[in-house]
Amino acid sequence: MSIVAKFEVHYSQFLDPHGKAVEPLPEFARDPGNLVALYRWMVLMRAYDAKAIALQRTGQLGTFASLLGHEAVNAGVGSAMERDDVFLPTYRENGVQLMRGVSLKELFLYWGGDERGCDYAGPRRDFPICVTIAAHVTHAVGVAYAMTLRRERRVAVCALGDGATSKGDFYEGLNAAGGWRLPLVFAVTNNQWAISVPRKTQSAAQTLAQKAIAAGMEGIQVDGNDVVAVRHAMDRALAKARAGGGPTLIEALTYRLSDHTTADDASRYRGPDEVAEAWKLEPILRLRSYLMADSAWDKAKEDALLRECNEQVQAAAQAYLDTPPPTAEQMFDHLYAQLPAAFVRQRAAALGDE
Amino acid sequence: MSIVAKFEVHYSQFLDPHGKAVEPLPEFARDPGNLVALYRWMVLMRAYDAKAIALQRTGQLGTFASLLGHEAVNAGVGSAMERDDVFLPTYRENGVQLMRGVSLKELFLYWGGDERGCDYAGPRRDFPICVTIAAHVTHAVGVAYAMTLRRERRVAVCALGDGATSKGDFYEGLNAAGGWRLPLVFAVTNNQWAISVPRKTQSAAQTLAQKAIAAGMEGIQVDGNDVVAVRHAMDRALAKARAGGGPTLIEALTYRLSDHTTADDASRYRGPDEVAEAWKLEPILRLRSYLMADSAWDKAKEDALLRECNEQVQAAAQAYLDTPPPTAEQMFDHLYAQLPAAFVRQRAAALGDE
Amino acid sequence: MAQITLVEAINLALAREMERDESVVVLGEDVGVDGGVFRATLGLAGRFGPGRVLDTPLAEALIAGMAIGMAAEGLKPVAEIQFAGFAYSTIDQILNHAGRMRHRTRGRLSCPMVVRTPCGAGIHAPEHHSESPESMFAHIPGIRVVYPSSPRRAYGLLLAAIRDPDPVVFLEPTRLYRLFKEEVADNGEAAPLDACFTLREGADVTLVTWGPMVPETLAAADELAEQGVSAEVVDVATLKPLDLDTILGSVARTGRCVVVTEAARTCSYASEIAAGLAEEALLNLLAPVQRVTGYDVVVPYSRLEHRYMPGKARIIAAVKKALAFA
Amino acid sequence: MAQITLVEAINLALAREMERDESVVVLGEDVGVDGGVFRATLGLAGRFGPGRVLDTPLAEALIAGMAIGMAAEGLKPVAEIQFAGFAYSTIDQILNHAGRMRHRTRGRLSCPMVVRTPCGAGIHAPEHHSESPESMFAHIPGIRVVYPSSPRRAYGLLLAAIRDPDPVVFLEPTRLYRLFKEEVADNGEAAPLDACFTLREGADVTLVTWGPMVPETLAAADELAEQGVSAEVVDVATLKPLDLDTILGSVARTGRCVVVTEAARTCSYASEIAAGLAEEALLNLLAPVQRVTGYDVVVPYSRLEHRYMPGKARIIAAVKKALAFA
Ligand SMILES: Cc1ncc(C[n+]2csc(CCOP(=O)(O)OP(=O)(O)O)c2C)c(N)n1
Ligand SMILES: Cc1ncc(C[n+]2csc(CCOP(=O)(O)OP(=O)(O)O)c2C)c(N)n1
Ligand SMILES: [Mg+2]
Ligand SMILES: [Mg+2]
Repeated sequence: MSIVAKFEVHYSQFLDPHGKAVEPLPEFARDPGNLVALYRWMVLMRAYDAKAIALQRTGQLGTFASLLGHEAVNAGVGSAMERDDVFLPTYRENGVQLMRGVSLKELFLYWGGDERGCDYAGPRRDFPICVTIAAHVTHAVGVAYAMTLRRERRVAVCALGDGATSKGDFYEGLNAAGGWRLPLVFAVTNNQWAISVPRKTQSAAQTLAQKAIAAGMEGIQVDGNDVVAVRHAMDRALAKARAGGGPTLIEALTYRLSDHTTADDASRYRGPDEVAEAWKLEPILRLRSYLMADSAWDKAKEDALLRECNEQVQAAAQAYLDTPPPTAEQMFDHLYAQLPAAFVRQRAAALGDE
Repeated sequence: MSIVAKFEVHYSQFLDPHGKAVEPLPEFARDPGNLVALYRWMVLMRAYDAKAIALQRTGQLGTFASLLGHEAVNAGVGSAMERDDVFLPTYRENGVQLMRGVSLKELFLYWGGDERGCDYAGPRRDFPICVTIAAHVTHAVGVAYAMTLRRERRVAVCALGDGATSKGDFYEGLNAAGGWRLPLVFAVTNNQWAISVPRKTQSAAQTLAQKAIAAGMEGIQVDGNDVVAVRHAMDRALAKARAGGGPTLIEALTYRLSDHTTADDASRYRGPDEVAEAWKLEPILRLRSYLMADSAWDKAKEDALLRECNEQVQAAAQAYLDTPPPTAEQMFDHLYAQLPAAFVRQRAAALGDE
Repeated sequence: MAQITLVEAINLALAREMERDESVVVLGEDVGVDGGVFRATLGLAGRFGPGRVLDTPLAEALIAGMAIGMAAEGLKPVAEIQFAGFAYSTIDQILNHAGRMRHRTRGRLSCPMVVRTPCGAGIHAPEHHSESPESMFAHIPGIRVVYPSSPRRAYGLLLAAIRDPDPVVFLEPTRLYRLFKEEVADNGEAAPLDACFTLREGADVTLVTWGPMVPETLAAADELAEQGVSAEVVDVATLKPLDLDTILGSVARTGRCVVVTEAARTCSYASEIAAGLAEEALLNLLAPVQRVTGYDVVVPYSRLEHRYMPGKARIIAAVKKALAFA
Repeated sequence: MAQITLVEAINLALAREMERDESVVVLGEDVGVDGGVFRATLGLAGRFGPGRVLDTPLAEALIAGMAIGMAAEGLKPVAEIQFAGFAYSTIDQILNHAGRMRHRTRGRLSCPMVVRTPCGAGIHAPEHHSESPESMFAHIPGIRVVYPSSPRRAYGLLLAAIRDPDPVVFLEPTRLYRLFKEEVADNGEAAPLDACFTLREGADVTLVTWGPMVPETLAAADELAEQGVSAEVVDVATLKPLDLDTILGSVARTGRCVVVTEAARTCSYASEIAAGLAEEALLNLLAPVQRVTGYDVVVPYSRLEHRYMPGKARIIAAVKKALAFA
């Protein structure tokens, strides 16, 4: 018996749940202005989230997947990326999307059941939300491959959940990304649940970060409620990718504080104690505590920010509600670059059929 | 930064390429009779292989996948399993199948393009050869789950190749097997090639054994040209599985000395030097060297064995060639337990249509 | 006898058969403590234990492949795919293995398994929750494809599907899960597989449909009746193998046929029915067969899906066209 | 102009388009140094480098998904799936993503990609090497499905497919790869997509087919001609979208139609053609449309596959039946 390979999985946290720094902060976080900027985004995300749920509850939006508790992951990922990188999101990264220039109105349109919400005016090359779990991991491989082939210094960032790490597409993509050393970062949000299925049912792997080992790439675990840890891991992974060092998998540990979606009732499968415990770790309070202790933030600023976010969200919701409904030709007009003759009659019939 | 998980991948070899023991042999291998028995199987496999290729070359058999060089893996796996375990093979484990009671004639029938070759008179519950790479890994999970549910002490053994470890089904199955701690052994034959694609193109993982880490299970690498190492690893994995200890992945390192199949020409993508080097490591010579040095084997026994194997193979080939061709109703008669009325007319038409 | 919904009928059939036959196991995503996202497996985990009601990892090919292994090894798995939109990754396993295991081994191994999945649009759900993949499954040899349209038929057909010795893809019309209730006797009696159900007799035209479009088609028939048109309505129920004789018999009487499905038109199951008629009913047809189908487009997001699905108006228009044909 | 085989024509088109457009990349299993198991990509890796001719890991969903990512990011991937039997695991990606990306993003992103795969039985290969999945692909909205049947059409149609701004599933008839040669001008001229090719004109009956059954159907037409029956032969070539008009025009003249495919009958593409005729050609049909197809069974292993595939005799018998119809 000899040992032919050895691996370690590292975990990183900078701010503990009380907002105390437990490690010297990385460069970017030493400037409180940077952290305040992240904080503002996180608060906007929460305001957006609350509004979306309110709209859904009042029948003005379709099924919505809340990102409550995921604000640090979203802000860490969103702030680290460059504008011309490509982001491939799931439904729980609306926060990242906002930071990349997707508008609140576009997000509302999307959840309102309107494809126009995926025609992002901002990040034109970002992918739309991938609903079929993990399918987009393979898309990310293709995107990153294209970047490499053209010798660009861009990076693809693929977001996914803990449940997604059980799916074949995840692994096929991960394995290929490792093989070609692609400029690709896998941002895995381990929020402990995939609908009603707990993390430990998904896999006997102690960490999801170690899935990277199967692909011959680096995997790291971070405290996903600590925006500094997420951002720092992203910074390093992106820099490595840009330098040709290949892909990284980041497992961000957090908790889904909400139901899976507005169509779900999480109390059916998990107890209130667990959720209450998780609230103690939540990311916004943590960052605020740090900033307040640092005197970079105060009550007045908080009130002003909340007002500002609510107004912004309110205005976007109104713009969404004011958007005229899509018309029947939209079923046909972006199906092909040019609608084939065979379907022209169907289009006409659809328009005629009120 | 803290370390949250640590892993090691072990490698095991007992007989070196010259047939010298480099470690104290495990219990079963201390009885030369046991090793002679394995040797006899390995020689039979090679005789079968040669005959199958000869039949194919003369138009008497369809495309055939040779197991040349894989005799130790086959014998190690086949000898370790219990009769009522379930084996799920690919096309390169005809040797294991023989040891489990599949007849030479059945194998010839299979390669001759006749489903009757999958109706094994011996191991009734073993799976037929799985041609779609890695699909059977998920079948193995179902088989092992059924065993567990019924509290049996049986084990499922799933064989696959290095190429198969890139496929989503492999990972989905592995991950699930780990999660349920199923009585399941994954016997991965890393023969360095998947048709023309070399092992290193499949994955950046240094070993295939480490793929197990992603599933939270044990993975181990063995010298796949050393039947003692394969058998020993199988013994341990099977015992662990039977004791409720869960699955194991065994990566057996060997080399595909043949073309991928008779339809392939390996010289298109690999040089003769590499193949010549691999021949120096091949398993039959190695075991013979050991047995001869141990005086458990000699030239006379060898000659007798070769004669015996050739006769056996020849007789089976003849029985295969003498088998009347399948008839058209066989397309219909095992499609459903009972042919639905809707297809009865088709069956009649097929029989009428000569 | 209780008045229950279609999804309750599914639940009832599952419980009944798990009780009767301990080799029946249920597996899928969220089928355990959550009882399935539509509650089709509600209470089963509590009653039969997590060993027989398995929450699987999030992996559809695994679910299908695992069911194949279980079935070949003697269990009777009933696998749930959460939505048909996620069932495409099971096609490889169902086509290449479930439908072939018996044939390939000449009867030595078989796959008595059911893959259940909710299908169809119209529930204002997100993308991929509106699929109608029935024709893709119906093309696969060696399997059955069943698509019930009422609580009673769902109960009886699911029992039949579980008891069937071969693989069955069991499609469930999401839109009808809770649309109406019906009295269902929980008597363990299976409904016949491989048979169409004539839901309404009529003399002027035959309306052929299945699954989620059945109520809409019946409503069209009602409205037509008010207008003096007598429409026969046939619920195909088992799409593979098809009981074409019932349809031919009806068309022989009515001389006109409209086939209704919400699936995209090209290579839909409506094409199969129309082809069968083109081959077997030419002399009986007084008017061309018409397919009233979804368009050959992606099912739009929820805000537009009502414009995608064929409704009563389109069915009635097709019937009128058939009647007007000289 | 050289006489070349169909697979050589594929190779020629790939090389031509890679030369012309550097965004074209080829990916798949063994497509690199080996040149593909059928040699369709022979010499490309040497000529254009491994960056543009990628040997992928053994993972079909990856191949399709990666192509989607590449295409959305501006490349023009041409992916090879080694055999159609392994293409089922790409359906999820093709249906849920390739065919939807443009629609979903309202034209912001698109998928100009080709998925090539050899199809059909009759080469005495192992199991899963004999598939005819065309109707499953043809059901998918937002894509094209092309199935050439001669070297010249293969060359022109593949060029068209690569240049097309939307996803194309490009099926190649394995049995015809080297069956015959044809003069092919390597002039970079694409053949028209979305159009049927009338290969032979005739007055008595229309034979509609595509891909691997084309030569057999032409042979049947030859034999029929000797017997005084004049058969028109239409090669559908692009199955989605279908140029039904050409077929309708032909049937309007002949009054009889036989559709030929080796795919399993139920929900085959032959059903789509027959349905189109049932809908649009009733008054022109002098006899029922007939589908000459593979049986609804698993394609048997090689020793029996000749009993599975519809041959000249079955085509001729169907024509005779159509002619005898009163
Ligand atoms: C392939 C596929 N299977 C099933 C589903 C249904 N589904 C939607 S979300 C979800 C759970 C996802 O869990 P995870 O990846 O942890 O993400 P989270 O929702 O926690 O963010 C499931 C099963 C789906 N969307 N796609
Ligand atoms: C899903 C699937 N894709 C592709 C193929 C074609 N194919 C047959 S064998 C093979 C290579 C398999 O390599 P490996 O797993 O290393 O097994 P080996 O042949 O070396 O024993 C390929 C690509 C297949 N059979 N199944
Ligand atoms: Mg989760
Ligand atoms: Mg190999």
